[in-house]
Amino acid sequence: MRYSVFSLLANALNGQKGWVPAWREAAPKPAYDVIIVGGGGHGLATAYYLAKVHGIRNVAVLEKGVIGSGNAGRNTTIIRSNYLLPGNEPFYEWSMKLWEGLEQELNYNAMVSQRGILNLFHSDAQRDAYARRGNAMRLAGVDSALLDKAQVRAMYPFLDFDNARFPIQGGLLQARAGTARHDAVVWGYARAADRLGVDIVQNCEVTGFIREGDAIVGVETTRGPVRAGKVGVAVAGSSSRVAAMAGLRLPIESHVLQAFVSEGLKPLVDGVITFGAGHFYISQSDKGGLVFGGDIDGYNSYAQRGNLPVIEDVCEGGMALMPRIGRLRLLRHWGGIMDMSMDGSPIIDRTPVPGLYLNAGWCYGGFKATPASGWCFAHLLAKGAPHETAGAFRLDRFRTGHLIDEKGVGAQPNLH
Amino acid sequence: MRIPCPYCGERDAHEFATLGDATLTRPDPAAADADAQFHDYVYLRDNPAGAHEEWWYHANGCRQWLRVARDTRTHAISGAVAARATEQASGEPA
Amino acid sequence: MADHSSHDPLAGIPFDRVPPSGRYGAAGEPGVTVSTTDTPFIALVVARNGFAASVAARLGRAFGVEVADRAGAAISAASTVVGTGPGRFLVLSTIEPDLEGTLRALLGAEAAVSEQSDASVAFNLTGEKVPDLLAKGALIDLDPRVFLPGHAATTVIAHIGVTLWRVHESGWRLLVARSFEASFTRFLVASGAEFGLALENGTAGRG
Amino acid sequence: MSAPNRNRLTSGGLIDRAKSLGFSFDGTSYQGYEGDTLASALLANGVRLVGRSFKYHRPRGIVAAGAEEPNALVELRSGARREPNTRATVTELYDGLVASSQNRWPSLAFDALSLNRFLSPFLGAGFYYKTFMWPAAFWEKLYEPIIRRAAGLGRAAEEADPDHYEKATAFCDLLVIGAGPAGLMAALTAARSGARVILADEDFLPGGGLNAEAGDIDRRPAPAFAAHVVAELTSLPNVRVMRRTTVFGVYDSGTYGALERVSDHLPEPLPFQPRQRLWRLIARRAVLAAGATERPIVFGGNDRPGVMLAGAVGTYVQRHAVLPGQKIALFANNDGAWREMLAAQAAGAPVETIIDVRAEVAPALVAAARAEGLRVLTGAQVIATAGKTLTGLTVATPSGTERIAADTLAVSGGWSPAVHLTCHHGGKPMWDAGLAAFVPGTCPPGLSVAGAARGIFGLGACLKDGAAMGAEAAEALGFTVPAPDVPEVADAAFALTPFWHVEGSKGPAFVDLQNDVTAKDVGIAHKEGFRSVELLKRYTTLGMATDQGRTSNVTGLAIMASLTGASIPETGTTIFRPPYTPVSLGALAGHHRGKDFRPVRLTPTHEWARAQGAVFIETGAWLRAQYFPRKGEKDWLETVSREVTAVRASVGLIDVSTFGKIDLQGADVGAFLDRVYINGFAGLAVGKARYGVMLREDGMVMDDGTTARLSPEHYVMTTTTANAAKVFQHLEFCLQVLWPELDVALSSVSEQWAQIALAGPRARDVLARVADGDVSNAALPFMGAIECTVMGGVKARLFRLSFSGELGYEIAVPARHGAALAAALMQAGEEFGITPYGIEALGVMRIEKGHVSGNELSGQTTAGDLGFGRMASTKKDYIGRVMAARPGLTDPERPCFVGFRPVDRSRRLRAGAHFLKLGAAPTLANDQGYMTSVAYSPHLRHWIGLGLIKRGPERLGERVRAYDPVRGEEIEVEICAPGFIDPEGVRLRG
Repeated sequence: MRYSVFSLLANALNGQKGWVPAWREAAPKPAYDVIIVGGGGHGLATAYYLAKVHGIRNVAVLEKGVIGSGNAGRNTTIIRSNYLLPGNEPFYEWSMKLWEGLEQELNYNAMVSQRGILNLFHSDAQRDAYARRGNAMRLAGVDSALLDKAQVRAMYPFLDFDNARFPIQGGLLQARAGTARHDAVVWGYARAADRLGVDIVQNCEVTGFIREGDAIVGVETTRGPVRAGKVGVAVAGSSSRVAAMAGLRLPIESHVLQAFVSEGLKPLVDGVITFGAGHFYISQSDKGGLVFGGDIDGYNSYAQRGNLPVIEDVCEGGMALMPRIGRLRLLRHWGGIMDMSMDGSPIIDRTPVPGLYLNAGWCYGGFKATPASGWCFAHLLAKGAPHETAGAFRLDRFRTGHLIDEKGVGAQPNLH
Repeated sequence: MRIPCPYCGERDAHEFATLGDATLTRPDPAAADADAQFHDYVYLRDNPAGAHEEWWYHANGCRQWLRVARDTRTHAISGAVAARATEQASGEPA
Repeated sequence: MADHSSHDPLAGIPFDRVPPSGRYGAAGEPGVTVSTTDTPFIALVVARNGFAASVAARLGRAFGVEVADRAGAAISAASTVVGTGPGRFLVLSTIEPDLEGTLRALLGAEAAVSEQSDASVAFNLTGEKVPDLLAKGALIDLDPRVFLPGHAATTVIAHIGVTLWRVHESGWRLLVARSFEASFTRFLVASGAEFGLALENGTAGRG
Repeated sequence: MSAPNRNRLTSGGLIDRAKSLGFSFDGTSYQGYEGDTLASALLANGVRLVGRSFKYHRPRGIVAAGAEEPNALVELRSGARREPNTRATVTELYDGLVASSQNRWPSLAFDALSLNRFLSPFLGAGFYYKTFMWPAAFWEKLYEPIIRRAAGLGRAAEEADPDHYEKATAFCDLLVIGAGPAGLMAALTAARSGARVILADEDFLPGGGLNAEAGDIDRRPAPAFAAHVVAELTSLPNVRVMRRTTVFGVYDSGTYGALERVSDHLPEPLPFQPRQRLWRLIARRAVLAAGATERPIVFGGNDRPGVMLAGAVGTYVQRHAVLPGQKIALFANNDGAWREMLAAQAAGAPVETIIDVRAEVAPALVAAARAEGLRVLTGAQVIATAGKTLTGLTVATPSGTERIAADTLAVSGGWSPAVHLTCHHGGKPMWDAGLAAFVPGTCPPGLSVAGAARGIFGLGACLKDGAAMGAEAAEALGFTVPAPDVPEVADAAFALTPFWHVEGSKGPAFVDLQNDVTAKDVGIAHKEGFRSVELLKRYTTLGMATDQGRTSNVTGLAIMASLTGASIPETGTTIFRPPYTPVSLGALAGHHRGKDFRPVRLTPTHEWARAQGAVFIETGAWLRAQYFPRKGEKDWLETVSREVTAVRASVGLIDVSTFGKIDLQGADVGAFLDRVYINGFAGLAVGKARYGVMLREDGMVMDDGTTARLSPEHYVMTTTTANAAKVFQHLEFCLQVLWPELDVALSSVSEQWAQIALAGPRARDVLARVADGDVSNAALPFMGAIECTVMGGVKARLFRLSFSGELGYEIAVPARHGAALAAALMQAGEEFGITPYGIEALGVMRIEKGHVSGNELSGQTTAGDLGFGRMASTKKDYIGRVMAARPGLTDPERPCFVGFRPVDRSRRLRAGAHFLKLGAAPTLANDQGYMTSVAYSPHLRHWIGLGLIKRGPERLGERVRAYDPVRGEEIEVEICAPGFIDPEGVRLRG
């Protein structure tokens, strides 16, 4: 069924009887050309682009629970391509371009909303660093603007400009950045992939790999063995656990990142704002909730929940930046498991094990990467070579020293 | 989360800085394959879901580096000993 | 900018100045009295590997108190020895101007000694409401039935590192790094205002 | 306006009729009493329409009497204190309270957006995912703004919150959450054992359900019994009773988050009181006694104002002496609701009809109802409602359909235990088919559950269970618990037949009232495959509103289960995320806002600098003097240039106390320094200092600084201001973890020493007048370090170092003498025109000299990048050596450190500009590096820069473009050596 005003109208008139499942409840077949482990946004996007771009349609996405129940459904929905380093920026810009056409491509409204992201700076050194970044973005053909204090004030007059401990000096704006409805991205890719013949198999946990000699030729699952020419793993948060089944140790630690939403409010914050003197960023969803977050808790965790010190730290940042929010209320908070890589940047690469491909290490930035991650992982799986925008995301870069360390904090994942 | 510091007693984790996996040993820099060993030491992690030994530095306390045994699924902490415990007169086992 | 409540005890006091001596908050008998007028001589002793117990014993003998290698405050009339970490002792004296020299002579090669008289500001807190005030900052159990005279802790209050100990039934002492004096005093004033807080600080005297 | 309190009973209730409180709602004034909530007072005044729904803007009334309220959300207070989305049902009434309805325009009675309800056939679950896609650009410009304006609920205040918040911590052996029958007995039992107990309750009146209970306990009315227990608890020194305190979250290691509403029951906080206080309650054990939440039955028209939960009707009657209506009917599937209505009727409520879906109800109960004159319809279902606010019902009975007049319909579909907190560590509630309810599953460690919160619904049983759980917890902690003293209360049998949804009823049947999710929406989700509970919730938004689906989750799940044919537990479970009820952001921030967001660190010369007219600047936690403007100077550049010129021409001083200073003592310090610095330190002579560079283990530069050897086994290291704590932690790691065998003792002496840099050709002349001893070039040569005295006996350390490139010293004195030293230097230098300078001038001079600083120590640079390659020793190992040899870190194409000057000397340089070869297109592939630092050099009279460019040192003299599109600039610059002034270092050795 194609979604349109007409399908809504037809169903309004027939008592909503005409809707059909957005995707089939597939059972695993014995074998596929490609298996994608992980039914999050990245895995589903990979399957979609394999089918759409590369014509590889004999594909299964194996998901241990229901699709989108990991980080795809637990993030703060920001999309942006305001990166500094040449290893990152073309990739995230490619992602942004895919976001910009995504809804028509998928026939699904993911509420991609380009209301801008403003990174505030509070010192000359921060300004210099943002100028460096903004210029790097321009070199990559990406929009960026360096705003002074007056321009920031004109955009967001309610920020604390008069009594701040760390006065706002300006900000780096990427106007094309914004947010998207995270669940809809998952459903949109799932529905579109399904329509191209991809099997989306839920409640199917991978418990091991099937080997022939060195090579991996399939997976063992809770729903039986499934063989495949290639196995792609896109399970950020659990990458180390899945890789361990193949005997690999990864340059990744799992950490908890908390996210927060307030009660619903009339429009207050138009775009995305990040505070430069503390750990706080915020946007407002179309439903009216303020969606905000801060730093990771800092310790290894698979618990999908965090602790009060970070919650307090985030709210202190929020109050310092926007003192009018004191009487607004935190409605829910939760945690996601982040694949924190050792240089803060992702991995899309083959592994030393033949037949096994890895998409991992997204830190807390995986959501915005969803379309390009799928595109580039599909490219790697189909062509056997990295896509041009993801050529730096190699697994051996830690060995060669070609690191992509945006923050410059080195091999300490909890600082990225 | 509260860390049972052997010197200070139980303290909230926000008093500490953490550095992750405490089972790694700095390789011999003179080894023939020192570069490979250092790569593994600096970058690779078991990252287990379950029992984990990790370094916590009591920055806002006694300034000890502690080896903390914690479960990464539940955050339950089963113990903490000072890195230097064996060096101390009290002779606590490491 | 909204007008802040007229009951802000810090209204009109610049954040980069130590709030001046005086009464803050609720009227009546102050629930907490804060004084920074007493400035002891302080040195930090760090036992070298293996000498913690011996250093503790020597400090105890020299100052006439029971010193153990633990987080506690051994208090005598003129001096206090506070454990801040394994083999680490802060020694405070009101009568030893060359405390560093005295300790070097006492401990020789068993410990490193550094002069710290100027490193911190000593806040003396007295009054019934001290534990309630400190509970607004510290995440340690300061219940007077649990944290007894002679107990000590190095911790963090309001993002500021603090070494504190209970001197006697209603007296507490806190050492705070000198650069944080203004901010820490602001925390005390803001948090103690509901009890009524009397502040006597010796900032002027320390120029 | 109607008569005040026209729906108030003349007696009874826990209100003080002597204390009348005035309040207003939507501009109309009303009266209530102390003991009222805003909801009870509105009902007492006959106000039934209180809000508009989220999506369809349908008129809504009060449904509940507690935190589960989905509808009655108001904007409380006004101006800077406006609190959107405040539940009227838990808002304690105070004199002067002002509230308004929200999510309506222009008025509550007439809401333009209520047109949405005519569009509702189009606006089913997920409709927005299926449309608004064409044309793409219209989303941000047209569709989304409309959706955003229509969505949301209340409005945030437009000014800064004027109230204060604070945080506090308390410890206990046992935390009891909830002061209802189970909680009171748990607390009392444990307290009598001597355990430290905290009893926290969200209500302003402890007692929970006892406050709405009609019967007696222990020969006292139930509320009096509660008060009696609370009085005993309050009298015990080991108990803290916290009213108006909601435990909202269970965190690790027995840490519970709680919010105390200190002043929310007052027009504004009392002097020096916070509005709210965030508590971290740290408990060895906890007993959750949060009771249970009633759930409705779903039927067409069930959102009409006047349709309420049966327990809420009971609470308003018993506790507040308020009649929610004049013609009350009950629609239920359980005996408990009957008893609730009978008690209400006994208290004076006009209950007329009981409609029960069950064909068979205990004859005794039916008889009791009939004896009270009630009409009883069994095997009957409400299939429609009428009226703007409720006026009548259509009921299907076995004998046909009939209309019944009613202005209030009490509804009860059963009870859901308040398992919220039990889920906070990921535990999933379990389905209890007998109770038709989810009961606690695996609880967070240390938390046990008592009473209705674990599905024990009788009052007598709750009292017993509370006592038992309190005793169990105290005993487990080692306390000796006296035999609990539990009053006997006879409980009626629990009788309920699960029933969720009246199928075929007329009009929209709402499952989630707040998010406007109907049974039909659940059906759409089913048809489209969103059948697991997680997908159902996300697709329909069921349970995602501010009530977290307390009254809707189970029903939604049950309806989905009936559609799929699966059982409820097969379909899923209801989980809750913290917080239990929403928590204000101000409380979570506490004291730390505005200027107190983070503590400020002041240098020892701060007041002195202020007196000199300094302008201060935040540098990390520190506030430092940025520059010292003088009258007549037109801008900061003129001031800074004057300061630089003065230093280079004569002498100036600056406070550099902010550097980290680490004292190292021991036999192995030299060996240790050799392992942490890239260059050698073992051979450093006593009385000398050396510049060192430290790497991280991954081979990148971590920090730089100087280390001086004061005596054979005593060194002092300086670090950069920014990295002081990081370096100390790193050194401790090296000593405690990597090389515990080394004899090195570390102490931070950063705060002990004030340090003032004195620089310029006349520096020695000034120093000589302040120092007590010889500071000649022979006594204190370049890189010399001595201990001495200054100002007639003040202990001091003198280091002959230079960041500015001039003859320079750093003078350290005990911090309390810092300001005196500054003053003494000023006096001593008066004849040389000594000039205090700030960090801007310091920065200019270090750029002129070509030293690296924070902008170059970015964590992304190697020693080689920064020109330190040749410093690195090849004769020893040190942290970072091995990894620094990787190809990616030794690539000759890496950008390296050099200087830059504008070809047109009048042009200004900008840090952050990227370098492009002349004529090269501005692309990423052509990026050559970037400008790290710039300054206007008064010495050279033009702008100069430092930066990193590919193969920089090989390209001196080459011209490139500095490309800075974010500031609309692009200029030609020439690559040069990084030292712009005195590259041979003649001045600093002079």
